[in-house]
Parts: sequence; C-alpha cells; structure tokens
Amino acid sequence: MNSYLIRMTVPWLCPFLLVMSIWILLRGHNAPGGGFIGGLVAAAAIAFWCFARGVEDAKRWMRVSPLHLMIAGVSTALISGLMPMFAGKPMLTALWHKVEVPLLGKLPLGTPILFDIGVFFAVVGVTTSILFSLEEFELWNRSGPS
Amino acid sequence: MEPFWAVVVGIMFGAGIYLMLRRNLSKLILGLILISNAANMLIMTSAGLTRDAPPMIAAGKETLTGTYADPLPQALVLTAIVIGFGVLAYFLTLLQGAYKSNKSENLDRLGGGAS
Amino acid sequence: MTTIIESEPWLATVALISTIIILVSMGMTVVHLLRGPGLSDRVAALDLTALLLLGAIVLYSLKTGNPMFLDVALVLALLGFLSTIGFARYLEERNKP
Amino acid sequence: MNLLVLPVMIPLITALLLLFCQKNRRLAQIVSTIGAFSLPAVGLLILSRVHEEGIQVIHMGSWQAPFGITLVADYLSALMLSVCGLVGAAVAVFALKEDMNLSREGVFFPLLHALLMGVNGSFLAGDMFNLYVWFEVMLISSFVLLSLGKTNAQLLASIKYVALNLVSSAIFLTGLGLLYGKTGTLNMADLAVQLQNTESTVLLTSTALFFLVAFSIKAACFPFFFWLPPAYPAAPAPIAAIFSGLLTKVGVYALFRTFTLIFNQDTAIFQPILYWMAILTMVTGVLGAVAQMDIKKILSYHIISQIGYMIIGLALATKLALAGAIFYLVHHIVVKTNLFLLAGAIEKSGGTNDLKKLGGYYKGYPLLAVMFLVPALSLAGIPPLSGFFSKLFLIRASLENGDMFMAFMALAVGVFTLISMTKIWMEAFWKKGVGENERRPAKIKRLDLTVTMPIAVLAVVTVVIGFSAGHVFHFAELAAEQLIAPQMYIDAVMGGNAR
Amino acid sequence: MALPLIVVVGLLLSCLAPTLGRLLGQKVAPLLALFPAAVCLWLCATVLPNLDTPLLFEAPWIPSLNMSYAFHLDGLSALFMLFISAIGTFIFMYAGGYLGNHPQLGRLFAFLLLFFSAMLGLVIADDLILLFIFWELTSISSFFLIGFKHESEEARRSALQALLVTGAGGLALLAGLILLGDIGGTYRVSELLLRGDTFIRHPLSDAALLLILAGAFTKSAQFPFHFWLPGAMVAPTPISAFLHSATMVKAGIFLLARLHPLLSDHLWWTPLVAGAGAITMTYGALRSPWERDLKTILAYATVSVLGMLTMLLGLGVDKAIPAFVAVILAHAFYKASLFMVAGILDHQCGTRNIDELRGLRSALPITSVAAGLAAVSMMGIPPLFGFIAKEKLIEAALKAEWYGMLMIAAVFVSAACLTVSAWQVGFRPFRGTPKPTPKQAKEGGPLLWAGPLFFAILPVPLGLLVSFWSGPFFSAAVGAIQGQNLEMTVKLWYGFNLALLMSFLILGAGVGLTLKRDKITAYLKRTVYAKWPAAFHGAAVFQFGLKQAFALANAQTRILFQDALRHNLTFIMVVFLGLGFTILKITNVAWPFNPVPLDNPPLFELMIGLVIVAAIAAAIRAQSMVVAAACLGVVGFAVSCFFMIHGAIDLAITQLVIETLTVLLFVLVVHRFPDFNTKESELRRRFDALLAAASGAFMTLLIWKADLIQLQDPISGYFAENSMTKGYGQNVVNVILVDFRALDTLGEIVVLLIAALGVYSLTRQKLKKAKKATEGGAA
Repeated sequence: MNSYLIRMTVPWLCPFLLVMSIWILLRGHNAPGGGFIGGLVAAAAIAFWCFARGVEDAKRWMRVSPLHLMIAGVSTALISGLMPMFAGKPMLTALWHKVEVPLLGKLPLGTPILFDIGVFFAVVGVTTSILFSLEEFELWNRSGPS
Repeated sequence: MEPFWAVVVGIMFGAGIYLMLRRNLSKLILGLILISNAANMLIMTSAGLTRDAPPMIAAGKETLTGTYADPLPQALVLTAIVIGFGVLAYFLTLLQGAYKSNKSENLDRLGGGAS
Repeated sequence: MTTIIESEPWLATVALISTIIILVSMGMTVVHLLRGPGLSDRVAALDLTALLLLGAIVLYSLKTGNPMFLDVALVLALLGFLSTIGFARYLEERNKP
Repeated sequence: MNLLVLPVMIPLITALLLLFCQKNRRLAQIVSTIGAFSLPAVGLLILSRVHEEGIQVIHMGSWQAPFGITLVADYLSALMLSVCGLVGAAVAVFALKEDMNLSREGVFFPLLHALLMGVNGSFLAGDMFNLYVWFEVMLISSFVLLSLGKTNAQLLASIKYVALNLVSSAIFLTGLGLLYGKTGTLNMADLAVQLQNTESTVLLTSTALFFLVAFSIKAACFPFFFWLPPAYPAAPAPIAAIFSGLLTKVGVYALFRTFTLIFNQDTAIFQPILYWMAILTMVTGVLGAVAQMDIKKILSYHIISQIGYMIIGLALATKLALAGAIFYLVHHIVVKTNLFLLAGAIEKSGGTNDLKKLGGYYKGYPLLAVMFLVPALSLAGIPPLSGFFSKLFLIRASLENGDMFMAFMALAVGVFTLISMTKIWMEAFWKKGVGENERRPAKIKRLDLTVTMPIAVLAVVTVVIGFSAGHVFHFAELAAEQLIAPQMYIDAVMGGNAR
Repeated sequence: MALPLIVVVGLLLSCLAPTLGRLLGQKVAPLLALFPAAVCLWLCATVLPNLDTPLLFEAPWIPSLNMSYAFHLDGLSALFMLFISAIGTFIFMYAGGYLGNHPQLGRLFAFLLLFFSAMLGLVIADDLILLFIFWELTSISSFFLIGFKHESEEARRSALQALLVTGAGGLALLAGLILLGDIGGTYRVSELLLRGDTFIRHPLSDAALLLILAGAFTKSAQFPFHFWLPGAMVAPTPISAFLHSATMVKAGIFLLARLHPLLSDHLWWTPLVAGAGAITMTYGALRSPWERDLKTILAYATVSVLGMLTMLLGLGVDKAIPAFVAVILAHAFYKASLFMVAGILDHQCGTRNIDELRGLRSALPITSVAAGLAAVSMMGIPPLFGFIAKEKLIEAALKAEWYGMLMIAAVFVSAACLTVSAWQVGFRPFRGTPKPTPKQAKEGGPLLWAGPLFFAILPVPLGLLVSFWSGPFFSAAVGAIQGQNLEMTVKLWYGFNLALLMSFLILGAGVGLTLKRDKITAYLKRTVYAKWPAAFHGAAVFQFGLKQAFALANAQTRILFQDALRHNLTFIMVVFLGLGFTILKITNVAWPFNPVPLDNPPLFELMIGLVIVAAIAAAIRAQSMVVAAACLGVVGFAVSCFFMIHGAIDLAITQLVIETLTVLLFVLVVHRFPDFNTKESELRRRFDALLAAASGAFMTLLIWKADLIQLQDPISGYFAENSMTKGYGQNVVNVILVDFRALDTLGEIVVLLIAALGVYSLTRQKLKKAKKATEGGAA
C-alpha cells in the first residue's frame, strides 16, 4: 500500500495483536476465545501486515512457512489426541495434570489445552497460507500477461 | 422470537437460491455464502433461542445454572462456519483459475462437457 | 445481579440517546452504502457501519451488564479496520491506469 | 477398543508424514504404500472382531454415548472399511508412477489419504454431526484431487462438482439443525430411540427429506446426479478410480444407515420415493452410458445406473434386498475402481479414452484384454462373476416381493449395461488399431508393473467374490440382519444407559 | 464327485489353453481333444451301462437362498453329454487342422473349452441358478467365438447381435427360473420336477412359463428370434459346427426337455411350444435350400431342425418324445459332419458358394464320401439312423391332436425341403465336371477329415444295430423327459405302415424339388426375396431397434444432463421442493400456526433482522461486485450480532473474523470478473423468484414448526453439568470443541489443512504453468 501511515503503523500493531491472540487462545477454556478465535485473530494480524506491506514482507516477518505451521498444528492436535491411547484409554480422552505455576497458583494442564494450541497453529497456518497463495496469484495476475 | 427469525432465515435461503440460479460465477458464490449463513442461523434458531445468557460457568461455580443458551448448537455452528470458510476459500481459488483460463464467468459457458 | 444501568439511572438516559444516535447514523450509513455514488463512498460507509455496530455492541453490553460482549466489540474494531484496508487496496489498484 | 480409531487415524498420520517428507519422493512413496496397505488389514481385523464379538463401539474421549462422539462398526461398516481399504491400496499403488504428473507440490498422496480418512470416518461415524465432518473431509479432499492435473476441463467440471456438493452440504447441515432442534441429540442410536418412541412424526418426515436429498446428491441418485458425469471423466485415472469406488458409495452407505436406523418409521412415504428414485436412477444412468463414446464417460454414467440398483435394496427393505444391495455395494466398489484403473491404463498406453481413436488391444495387448474382461463382464452381470450375483439377489428380492416391474427394469437395464460394456470391448479391443497401431499392433505401449498389478489383483478379487459368492453373501446377510433390526445397534452404542 | 470335477477341469484347461497354444502351436488341438474324448469314454464306460441310477453330487452354496452346488446326471443329461463330448473331440481336432498355426489358436481353444465345460455343466446342473450360470457362460463364450475374426466389422456385429438376443433372453430366463424356484419352494431341479401340480395352480405360473420360453426360444433360434443364427456363421467353421449347429443352440431345447415334466401340463405349453416350433421348422426349411452359401444353407437347416425339436417337445403325445431323442441324435451327427465338410470345402477351395464348387469328388475323395453319407442320413434314407429319426418324427406328427393336419403338412414340407438342402451340401459340390476354384483343391490332413468321416459313418451302425443299443438309452432319456420310468426300444423296421409311406412320399417330393431347384431359386429371387417385407428380416428389425435405443439414449442425455449448472440446480430444487410440499401435504401440517407471543420488545433483534433483509435485497439488486460484497459484509456482521445476543459469543467473534476474511478473499478473487450483470430473460427471472420464494417459505415453515416440537431435553444439559467438573473449563462451548466433541474439531482442522493445501497447489500449479509459458515464449 502506498499509505505511509499504514505502513508504519502495522509493525507496531501486529505484534500487539499476536500477543492478544495468544491471550485469547490461552484463556479460551474459561472465557470467550480458544484456538479458533485466537488463531483467526493472529491470522488477521498477519493479514494486516500482508495488506499493508506486501506478501513477501509478511512472509519474511512470519519467518515460519504457513504450510509448516499448519502441518505442525494438526500434528500437535493429533498427538494430544493420541496420547491417551498409550495410557490405554480411548483416543482423545482428556488427561489432566495440576501444575503449580508460580504466580497463578495451581492450574490444570491437560491434553485439551495442547489440542487447542494445535488448533490455533492450524488455523493460523491455514488462513495465512490461503491468503498468501491468493495474494501471490493476484500479484502475478496484475503484473503478468493476461 | 423464533418465528421472526424463521422468516428471516427463510428469506436468506430464498435469496441464496435466487442468486445461485443466476448466470454469474460471482453470484453463485454470493448465493452459497448466504445459504451457509442461513443454515448456521437455522441451527441456532431451530434449537431454540435464549437471549443474553452465554453458556459460561461463572467463576467459582461448578455447573451452569438458570437459563443458558444451548452450547451444543454453538459448537456445531462454529465447526460448520470454519469448515465452510475452508471450502469456500478453495472454491474461490478454483473459480479464479477457471476464469483465468476461460475469460468468462458465465456459468452457462462453463459446462464441463458432460455429454 | 443488578447491571450498572440499573444502579446508575442517568446512564440509562445516556444509553438511550446514544442508541438513537447510532440508529439514525446507521440508517444514513446504509443509504450511503447503497446509493454510493462512488466506490470509495461505499467503502467508507462500510467502515462506518462497522464502527456504529461497535458502538451498538458496547451499548448492548452496558444494557445487559455482561462484559463478555466487549470481546466481540474488540475483535470488530480490529476487523473493521482490516476490511477497510482490504477494500482500499482494491480501490487503489483500480484507480491505477 | 482403540482399533476402531485406526481406519481414521492411520490415513491422517500417513498424510501428515507425507507432508513432512514432501521433498523425498522415494520415502513418500514408501510411507504412502505402507499406510494404504494397513487399511485393508485393519478393516479385516475389525470385520473379524465384529464377527466374533458383535458390534464394536468406541466412545471418543471416554464420553458416554449420547454425549460424546461414538465410532461404531457393525458388519456393514466393517465390510465397507475392508473393501474401501483394498481399493484404496490398489489405487495408491497404481498412482506410484504418476504422482509427479498429478502435482509437483507432492500433495497427491496426502490428499489421497485424507480422502480415505474421510471415507472411513463416514463408515464409522455413530453421530450425525460427526458424519457431516467426515463428509466434509472427504469432499474437500475430493475437490482438491479433482482439480489436480492440468486440464481446463477439469477446472470446469470441478466447479459444477463443488457447487452441487456444497448445496448438498448445506442441505445436510440444515437437516441436522432441524433434527437437533426437535430431538436435542445427535447420536444416531439415541436419535433412533427418540424417534421410535415418538408419535409426532409429522415434521420429522420433512426433516428426513433433507437427509434423503443431501445423501442422494452425494450418492448421485436421480435427479441429483448432475455433478457426476462431467467430474469423473475429467479427473486423472487414479483419482477417477478412487472417486468411482468410494465417493458415491459413502452417500449410499449414509442412506442405508439413516433410513434403516433413524428414519425407519415413515416407510409409507419414503418407500415409494426411494422406489422411483431407484428405477429412474438405473434407467437414466444406463441410457446416458449408452450414448457415450468415451470409456471414462461410459463408466461414469454406469456408476449412476448402478447406484440405482443399490437403492433397490433400500426401497424394498427386506432382508434379502438389503443383503443384495450390500453385496452389490461390495462388488461395485471393486469392479468400478478396477474399470477406471483400466481406463487409465488404456489412456496411458493409447493416449486417449476416445473409443473412436482406440483399437487393436485384443491383438496387441492380450494381457490388458483379459484384465478388462473380468471387471467388464462382471459389471454387465455375466455369471459366475460378482456382478451376476449382486443382480441375482436383487432380482430375487424384488420377485419375492411380487414386484415384477422392478425385476423387469433391473433386467432391462442389465441388457443395456451389456451393450455398453461390449461397446468398449469391441471398439477398443476387437477393432483394428487406429493409426500407428494398425500396422504394428504388437507395439502398443506396455505398462509398468505398478499399473497392471493393482488391476490384476482387483480382477482376481472380482473372480474370488464371484466364486465364493456364498461366503460374501453370508456376510452381506449378517449386515442386512443388523440393519433390519436396529435394536442391536442401539444396544451396542447406548450400552443400556438410554435416557 | 466326478460331475463337478469335469466342469472344473474344463475351466482350468480353458485358462491354460492360451499358454499351451503359444507353446505348442497346432499340436495343442489333438492334445486338448483328449479331454472331451476322456469325458466321452468315461460316459460310455461307466454311465451308460447304469443309466437307471442317476449320478448325484451336492455341496452347500448359499443355504439361506436354497442354492447349492447340485449336479445330477440322468438319461437326458447323458444323451446330451454324449453327443457334446463326442462332437467336441472331433471338433477340437478339426479346429487344429482348420486354423493351422493361427496366432490366436490358443485363445480359440480357451473359449472352446470354456464353452464345452459350460455346456456339460448346463446339462448336469441340478440347481436352477447353477444351470443359469452355465447357460450364460455358453452365451458369452459364443460371443467371443463368433467374434473370432474380430477385425472384420461383420463379425463384431454378428457377435453382438447373438449376444444381445441370447443375453436378453437369458435375463428373461433368469427371472423365469427365480419365479419357478419361488413357486416350487426349491431351486433343485430334480425336486422341482415332482411339483408340477403346485406349479400349474400358482397365479405366477403364466409369467414363469413365458419368461422361460423367452429364454429357451432366443437361445434355440426359434422364430422370430432366429436371425442371429445365420449371422453367427461368420465364425470359423469349427465354431459354427460345434456351437451353432450341434450343441449350444440345443441348450434351449435341453431346457425345455428338462423342465418338460413340470411345464408341459400348462395350458399354454402346447400352443406356444408346438406352434413356435412348427413355424420355425417350416420357415427354416423353406429358406434353406435356395441359399448359395454352404454355411447359410446349413444354418437355416439347423433352424428348421431346432424348430422340429421344439415342436416335438410341445406336441404332448407319447410318440413325440422318442422322436425327439432320435432326431436330436441323428441331427447332431449328420449336421456336425456336414458342417465340417462345408468347412473343408471352404478351407481347401477358398469359397463356400455352391455355384463355384463343382466336381470335387476326385480332388477330395474322403470328404466326398463323408458328405454323401451324412447327406443320406439327413435325407432319412434307410438303413441310416436318420431314417429312424424321420420315421419317428412322422409318427409323432400323425398322432398330434393339436391342429393335426397342419402339423403333418408342416413336417412334410420341411422334410422335403431339407432333402434338397442335403443334396445341395452333400452331393452337388462333388458331382459333374471339375471347375477351377480360388484355391487349388486337394485333400487336407486327417485332422480335417477324421471328424466328418466318423460322424458320417456312425449313423450306419447306429441305424443297423438300433434295436441292440437303443433300449436302455432311449428308456432313460425319454423317461427323464416325461418324468416317469418306462421301458422302450426302437427298431429299424416296423413293417409297412403310414409313416413309412409318408417317409417315401417326402423323399419323392424332395427329389422332385431337387430336380427343379434352380428354377425355384430363380423364381424366388424374382418374387419373394425381392419383395420380402423388411419386418421379416429379424436382423433388420433388431438393428433398427438398437438404433432407436441409441437415439433415445442420446436424446435423454441431451435433455437431462444439461451442461449449465443452473439448469441442474433448478431441477434439483424443483424436485426437492416438490417432495417437500408433498410430504407436508400428506402429513397434514396444521394450519394456521399458533401465534407466538412477542415477549420483551425485541428492538435490537428486529433491527438486526431488518438489516439482514435490507442488505440481502441490496445484494440482489446490486449492480457491481463491490457493492454486493459490501452488502455481504453487512449481512455477516448482522449475523454475528444475532449470534452474540443469543449467547453465542465465541460464535459471534468467529463469524466476524471469518466473514471479513471471506469478503476480502471474495473481493480479491472476483474483482477481475467482468460483466456482473449478464442479461437474463424476464420469464426465467420470474421462475427463479418463484422457486426461491417457495424454498424460503418451505424453510420458514419448517423452522417455525420445529420450534413447537421438542421431544426431549437436549443433551447439552450434560455438558452444562460436567464441563467444569470433568472438563475443567468455564467456557462450555470451548470445552465441547476441544474435549466433548474433539473428534469433530480434529476433522475440521483437517478440512482446513486440505483446503489450504488445495489453494496452495492450485495457485502454484497455475503460476508454474504460466512461468513455463513465458519462458517458453522467451526461448
């Protein structure tokens, strides 16, 4: 985009949004949010970057390839689902473990949380991947011969 | 309020179908989006609407009490919305490719040559 | 549980006035959105719709006393901007020779 | 217990592994083949478990029946799992040499496995919404698979395919919403219990219509079959093969499952609908096939026609009819996939599927001719191959019902099937070669072992099904018994804690 | 055990034959001929002496459907098996001599063996379905054998014609057999035959009879289905000789004979069977002598004899059945012999046209002897076996109650004409002064002439010694057909009686016709053949029908399978709504609806609803894509608000984000599409609007009524109770997503993953292709 203002705002805005998305993800079990919403917000942040500064720049900023991100996300969710099978329980049975966290006190940590994290990454990866693919195609459409 | 929403959803369905029956690819997509929105609203409506009572268990409580909106349709709709998005994104890409190769978005000319 | 509106009667008046303002603006914006005439007018109108909706959600949250609706408002604020940028990019490209 | 998870999880794990080792073709091929071959093994294992211990159930996440998601395998599911696994493995081998052509991004095999995941999931789903999710997994994979490749025709065909299937999904979803609104549950067994006990079926019937239409679109029944004829011929051979074997059959399976288990009260309304649907599907499909001059198109229209035969089973709904339809299902999956593989093989060696441009294969490539004959004759219902028995059972079922008309239609359609199969045979195999092949028929391009092997194996399976029709039919009968008496299914799922 | 073993061995050999053929060449013929020879010898040695105790075999197959692997060898089976295997032996050898080192000899033997085993299986099957399987196998192997010269279009067309006629008949037969099995309550033929009474009284017996007759008549080339048989003569002669004159065409006859005890009491049996048989017999005989092609002459003669056999079965008099047995035996031998002779002539002289074949006696001495003897048997001159057959035939015709005089006349005319045919094939080519033929004629090897000679000579001892061997054999065969035990013998000489007189009269008439044959032929050519109505050419009718079927198929496909997506959609929606409203009508939904109280002035809700409707209206009327997309965005936001106020906060947020992304992607993709408003006809638009309104009304109706039905509390109560205690989450929706129904979510992210992969690969595919194109253009 040609707007200088927007180009300069985005690097400040996006990291903030990413942090927010992670917050939405983590509190999702107890308040509105969760993997889907968190992932979508994170993807929106990246979409901002992409719109404002171009696909290539957004890719560089992301560092990780969206394809890898989504594969990793699905794999994480899958692994969290498979874990109980090794404990002899049906797949996707939640395994909970109360963990002492310094500031927050006792927190239940379990495979559903891991599952949600997997969903988060999958959603981020998928959305950005789709966006990037279409953007690139569109860029080529615009520049290349019809 | 369900009857009111029933009418609205009906209108959405009708409009979606009307749009799908046009010749343009873009209207086909518009129609599909409308229909999937309508289906989502239908799930909520048909399961019964409860206002202003999100299914959130208040802090310190063990169970949901009082009236609360049915959480299951919400989960279903959420899943359906996300799935719909994935499929639609793919469909859009497909249309872009088809348009690119054929230079036409007239559906009647994009037959596929079945017979 | 009493909502903040119930405990503070003046707030109800403010909320009512705001609601009316938002409703009227909303109506005008929709007309703008439909009539145009230019594309940029419509995009601006869309952005405005999102903002007005945001206001409406905040008022609704106030009325019901449920802060969770603010989450929606938060995301809407973000997305209104995103969609405006998205449309703007299209306009930009379209105006290019 | 977790055995039931494997048919879904093995393809998923395989697909993910394949995505990880995208760069290494060799490794990817090995992983894909191992993944594909473990599916029929697991299927047979489940079948034997069902045979020994009765209906298998797993409650995912340990949440009990109506609340969590349940995977259920009865005879029908287990049979379908085994056959589809077999077909999937055959296609996975067939495509080994071709995946590079299909997609340079290396997504073909992952998508194939994702498709199998969706298909297997649909067979196992004991929950309506879960069924929807599996349908979507299957559909999106099929969408992507269909457009892999290069041709423009493929893109155009995909548009129609995707659009109509999206409509079907929307209808399915709508039906689900209405159903949940009325019953407050999604578990199939629980639904069956609720609907058995209710007297007010008035609007449930109209809800059932949504499922009928949604599944009929997937199954390509009359008049919901428009997506099929353009889509399959446009797809590359292995993809067309796996589609032909599996996609529509999932729709048929879903029809069988829902209309025997859940919506089995309104027979007065749905039986005539299904009856005419079956007949019209058979007739219009076979007439469509007769009109074609392209191998893949002929085969595609035949799929429609044969779906009609399977619907007969549901329309008559006697034990014999259902067993016959299940037998038909099993037979058809194997044979149709094989025929599409053959069409692919012919295309590979002859460069086209157009019958006008083909010829000389009988003289020039007798091996292929023999391998074609087995499934083609089987499809046409020539004894003692599998197709004959499937038709025999259905015709017997309709005659036992005193239904001469249905029997007559089934037989007449059989004649037309024979016409179009012999058309392929006479044009592509018996006729003199065209062009270069006319002078040197022996020089017809030979095919790789990875291409001929799956075809040969499936042909052998066809023969085996034919010769051991008694045994296969025994299983089909057991499956039909379970469908006729849904109480078994309900008891197995609900485990006595019906609400 | 021996019974299924024969069939299985035959099938196995059939699988091996192509390989053997490749390895051994011509030598494969005598080698494989050992198999039918062994069957024949086994039959003569062990079965024929003990015919009064039928051989049985039974193994379970599909017990729940009463199907079993049951075989049964009685007198009738033995009769058929005997001549099938005897002819088979010599045909196999003959085929080796005839085709020499043909590259596809192995395949020919594969199909011949398949046919041979199927035929044996057919005659010994004791299960209706098993019988049908073998029946169809003979049809299909006949298809491949007729199409042996597959590169000629005529061969292909004739093969298809034969297959379709017999195949369609076969399917009718299948239906008939199933009906029969259901009526009789058993699929075992031997048990069924004892239940004639129940059959006759059953209301479905008419249908069953008609269907079975359809199968038998098509297979045995009865009028009007006879036309495929002359067409089938395009096959190499060994095949015509074996299948289309001696064995396969008799399958239909066999079936009629087999089911004779059950069906023959039916009211329609005699008129249908005897009538069809008599017509076929006369028709074939009238056509046969005037043809020029040796094989066509024989083909029509075969049609005639097949009619004769059918007629004999249908007559329903005692004398008819022994006549049937005699005719079938005599015919098998002389016709096989004559066919092989025709083949030798074709093979050695290069033509089958009788006008070009003259004075070949010196060139082909052995063949001429065989031909002459066989022709004599065909003419029915004593003391050959043919004479006995003819005499029995006349006796039966004399006894016929049903249109007696007509039957006698038919037999008289047919037999006289057949005499001419016999002359034309057996004597004419060998007499007179030699004429040059396309190929220099000379006697072939013993593989060629052994068969015809054997079968030509065989009727001599058979005829002379008939009273010695015929007793047990005829008793068993006739007994099996009539369904009772009886004792009988056949003699050569019954003294001077009416039948003998008739026999000589026929011979005389035959001689007369033979003398005038050229004049008659010329006359017929001028009159009947020139004006033969097209409808009498079965083949033409068949081809016409086939063409019409194709035309129908094309028309249907053009109309139904429209290319345009919206026509498809319209069709689907019309059917869907049609069914929907019909169901509502049937189930009597109560009108009008119960009024619903509007509690708590829902200002916000009403507003959202109105926004949705307004935005939709705007989207439909929008002239540009961006406006439509913006309207879509508004609808999405409003839907999100709908979710929000109904307590679905997660959903509202998701909807917002997804809707925004959707609209953005939509704009990204669609903004290049031109001509947003393609012209549409007013009519079409109105129709669509009507359809849309109907579907909207249908949905509204359903939701409205759905609200009133609640069968039970939803299962969500469980989630409300357990989400905190067992799922450790306050947000019930999220707990459902990641715990209660996590499998759905897993499936969902897989969908997303695949969609993203699809988008990636599709765009990448296009980009790469474009890149390649530009590079190619640059280079």
